[in-house]
Amino acid sequence: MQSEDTDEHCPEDLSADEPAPGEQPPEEPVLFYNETVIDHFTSPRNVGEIDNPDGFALVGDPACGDQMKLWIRVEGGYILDIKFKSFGCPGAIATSSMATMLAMGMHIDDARLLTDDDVVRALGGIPANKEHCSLMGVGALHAAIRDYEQRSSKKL
Amino acid sequence: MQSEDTDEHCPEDLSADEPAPGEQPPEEPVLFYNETVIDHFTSPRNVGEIDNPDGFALVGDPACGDQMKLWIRVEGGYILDIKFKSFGCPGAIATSSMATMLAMGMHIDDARLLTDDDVVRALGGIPANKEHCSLMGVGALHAAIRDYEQRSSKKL
Amino acid sequence: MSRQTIYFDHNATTALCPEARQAMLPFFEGEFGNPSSYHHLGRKARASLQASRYGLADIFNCGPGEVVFTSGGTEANNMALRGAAAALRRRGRHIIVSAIEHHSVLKTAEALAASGYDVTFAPVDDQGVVDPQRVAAATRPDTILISVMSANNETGALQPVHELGKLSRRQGIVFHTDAVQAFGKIDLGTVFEWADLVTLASHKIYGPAGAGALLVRNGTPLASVITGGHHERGLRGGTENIAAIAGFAAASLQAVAGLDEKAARIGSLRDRFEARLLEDISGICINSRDARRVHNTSNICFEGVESESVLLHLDLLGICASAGSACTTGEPGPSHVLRAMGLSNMQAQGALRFSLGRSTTAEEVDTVAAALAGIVEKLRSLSSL
Amino acid sequence: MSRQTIYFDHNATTALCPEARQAMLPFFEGEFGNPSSYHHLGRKARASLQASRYGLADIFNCGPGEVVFTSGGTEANNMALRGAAAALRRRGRHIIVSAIEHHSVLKTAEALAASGYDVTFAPVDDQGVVDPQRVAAATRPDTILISVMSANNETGALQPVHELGKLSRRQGIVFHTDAVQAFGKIDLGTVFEWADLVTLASHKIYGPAGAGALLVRNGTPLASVITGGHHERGLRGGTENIAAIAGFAAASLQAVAGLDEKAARIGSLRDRFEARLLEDISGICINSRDARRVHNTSNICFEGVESESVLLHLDLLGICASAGSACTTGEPGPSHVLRAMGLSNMQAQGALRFSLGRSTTAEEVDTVAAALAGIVEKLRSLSSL
Ligand SMILES: Cc1ncc(COP(=O)(O)O)c(C=O)c1O
Ligand SMILES: Cc1ncc(COP(=O)(O)O)c(C=O)c1O
Repeated sequence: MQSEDTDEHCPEDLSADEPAPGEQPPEEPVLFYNETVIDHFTSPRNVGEIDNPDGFALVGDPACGDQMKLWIRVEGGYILDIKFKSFGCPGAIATSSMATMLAMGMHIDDARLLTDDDVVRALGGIPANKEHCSLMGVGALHAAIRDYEQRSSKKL
Repeated sequence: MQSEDTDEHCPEDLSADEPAPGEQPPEEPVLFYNETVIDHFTSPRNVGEIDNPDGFALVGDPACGDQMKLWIRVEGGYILDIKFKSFGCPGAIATSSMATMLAMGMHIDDARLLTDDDVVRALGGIPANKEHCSLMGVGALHAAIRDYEQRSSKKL
Repeated sequence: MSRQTIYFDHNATTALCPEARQAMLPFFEGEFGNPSSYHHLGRKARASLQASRYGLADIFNCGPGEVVFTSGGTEANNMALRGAAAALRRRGRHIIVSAIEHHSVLKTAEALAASGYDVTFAPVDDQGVVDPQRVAAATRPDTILISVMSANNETGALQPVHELGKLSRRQGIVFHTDAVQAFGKIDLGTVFEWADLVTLASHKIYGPAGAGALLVRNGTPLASVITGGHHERGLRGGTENIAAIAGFAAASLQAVAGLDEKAARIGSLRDRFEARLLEDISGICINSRDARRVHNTSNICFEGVESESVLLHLDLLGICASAGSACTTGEPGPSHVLRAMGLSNMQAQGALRFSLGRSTTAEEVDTVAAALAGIVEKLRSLSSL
Repeated sequence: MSRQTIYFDHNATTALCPEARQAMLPFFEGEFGNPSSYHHLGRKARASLQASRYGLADIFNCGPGEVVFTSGGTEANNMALRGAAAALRRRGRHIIVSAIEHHSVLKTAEALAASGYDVTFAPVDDQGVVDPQRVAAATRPDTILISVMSANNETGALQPVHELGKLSRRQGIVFHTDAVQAFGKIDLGTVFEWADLVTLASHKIYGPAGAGALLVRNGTPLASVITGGHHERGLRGGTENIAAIAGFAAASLQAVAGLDEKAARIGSLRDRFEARLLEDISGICINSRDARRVHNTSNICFEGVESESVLLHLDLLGICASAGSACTTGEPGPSHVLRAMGLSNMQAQGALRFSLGRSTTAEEVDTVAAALAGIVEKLRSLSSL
């Protein structure tokens, strides 16, 4: 059943965000987010600002949804401190919190390799339609590292 | 909201066969037909045929619904016997039965004046969408009287 | 019910089975959430809806997203015909439906015809069965949709839907089947091997009224006909009736459990019923007798009597049956199904449908057969024919 | 429910009232007949259906035949727009709907626009109220239908429907109002004095899901959009969901009983709620505050916080509320209603709807207000804005 017509509403992705047939639906109604996500949402880690940071990034647009600011302090290539603030949905807050936790203490060469998947995995997964939120934490981290590198190269 | 369009489905008769607002709907679900109708349906009066009748009529078309045969014996202008047979719905059977009961013993001049309404009234009413059935009993009676008159005039 | 009721009208609707009732009751107490709501009551409702969807998907071996819940069979049939027609209107405007479809398909096809589609009504033979050759011959390059029911509601005759479905698929035509009367009577576990759209109704399978489904095979072009929020993946707007849907899912499980056994038991009662009638009453004819039929349905013409008169006599004895389909109560005139089979108006007018069910006993069968013999004799004795 | 639930989401759906539950239960036991069936079970179902119809007719001072039962509000809105548009298409193709309609009206209007109708979306002022002058100015000789809701589901703002209805009637234009959120909150006893088509939904007035109605004033041109048997006078095919309809009728009676009293009680709780919030939380704004509103709805923007984060915190405390309408859970992006009122995306994103109901207590109001103060403070403290 293929078609070139533009007026065909063709719900080919009908089962996109649902498990395959045969998989059991959850017995008990679950929270939209899992417990780890809820924990990072209600008690986000590394919230705050860093005065005179070595790197800083502002990502997102509050008018479109979420916004995040991220500060890092780097010494000898290691992220010795990292802080964030976020205006956004629970997914954005939790992934930002988890991203800072993962990056804390890392060498920036390793931190650069952190991906959205790492954050999502560390959180034990987030709902499919919330995955775009996970982009923010890692995106801000990478941007802050780039900012740090620019500042460093300027200092040289 | 008037219109000349032919494609307008205009349910102007929306409440046609329902009582006016304010009237109470029946408390208990009722039979489609009332008890008198049911009685005439289950025990129809004057069923049968008359040999050598003075008048006879066959009305209706079984292919379209109902058919009825009616025989009368007339003496001195009075209907001394009347019998019918009917293929049809409960409404047709009951109204035919009641029509023969009303006509029995009547002078044909009076019987000619019997109307569908008389039959329906005598039955205590029949459902609106069954009213066309009531036409049959009185129609057959009138036709049988006409038949009697034609035969009499030929005899003269 | 004042007297002992004998219910031989299971094709019209069925009693709620205990499993379905049990599944519904929580929603009438605390669990009243809207599945679209964010909070825990909403999630609970969403979880129930999902469980129902998976239940259906499991039965039909399809993806949960291929189950689109509706308010019933009529809506699902409208969705199938109107939705596919709208989605495919640029590709073509020709639609084929059988002449013996339920009114929810027939009238919808007529409405489409009035709005610019070209509709062919495929005939049936004297057993009430569609001839696939005739359908094949009627297809054209602009044929976009063929709709033929799996089992007829009046006669129980099974239709050659596998063949028609495969024929349609070969030609790239969407195939819809109204399986309302087939579900729970024949195995539909592989229905997507031949059909693209499948209509189901809950209240015919011992589930509650108010739920049904259109199974939509992935990739089938379908426009939404009840537009609104993003419910049912945008195909059917409206707050979901989760109570009825949960009851429907529970009833569906029961409908397919031990199907063969139930079919054999009810089928033998139906055969006993017909044998008794043939023995005791002259001038009767069993419609679709030579066709493959679902196990519970007997459609019988009684010569020389009018069906409403029989029905009323039966009703006075507490016996529930129907003349043609239940939906035709409001519609005068003989059954379009029997007429399509070539019966005369007068024959069709003497036809009655007896549809047996889970609760039917041999005793009931004998009672109804004996009652019918008496009633027919009585009516014939006063008949003018 | 594991914890004490506080339900401030009555505009999404409501708990079943005892009267509605009581009215439904018999149908889940013996009384399962199909109203179209001839026999006594069918008649019993028909009588119940008729009693429900008369019940509604009595409330709206209309004829019983003017009450057309549907599966819910969305279907009734589709029936109104699609049905009137189809019936009147030869007279004209122009339709006016307000920009703040529920999606079941808006998306349907968009579908009509895609199929050849011309749709004007009437704007609202900063209080979320339609300006009748703007609507009057938008009418044309070929305008066939105007649809404006009685009360908005998100803000509670009442719309000038009397005026718009009378304007429409003077010009021979069919006027439809979606009264889903108005029924049980304002008096609609004389609705046919100004409207031709009126949408109602059972599950918003403490009735069951699965029932709704379109009130169709006699003589209003309307094509059937769910075709089938002769149910609902040919306007809506499908075996009637008599259980849900009986529950709907029972709930409707409760909805209008002591209306003023209930409105006063719930209204004063709503006012207390808003006063508490204004006192305890800075940077908030009550949407449609200067409009006439239904008594139970508060729509509030919290500056600098994102609504889902507030909702989740509330949910973790067992408090049920919503962001925009429940139906928008599946739909990302800020509320079309608040955007139409001129709020920025960011403002709209911080909006929450609290809808109170019969069960609401002053204690609950205080609990939710206090919870909100804490949540907003917490979220603002980690905000990057
Ligand atoms: C104003 C309004 N109209 C229509 C609807 C749709 O009603 P239903 O959910 O019964 O389809 C709703 C509720 O969702 C509503 O609030
Ligand atoms: C074959 C068939 N299709 C469709 C329907 C309609 O289903 P519903 O009454 O649920 O609308 C029925 C029953 O009335 C039926 O027998």
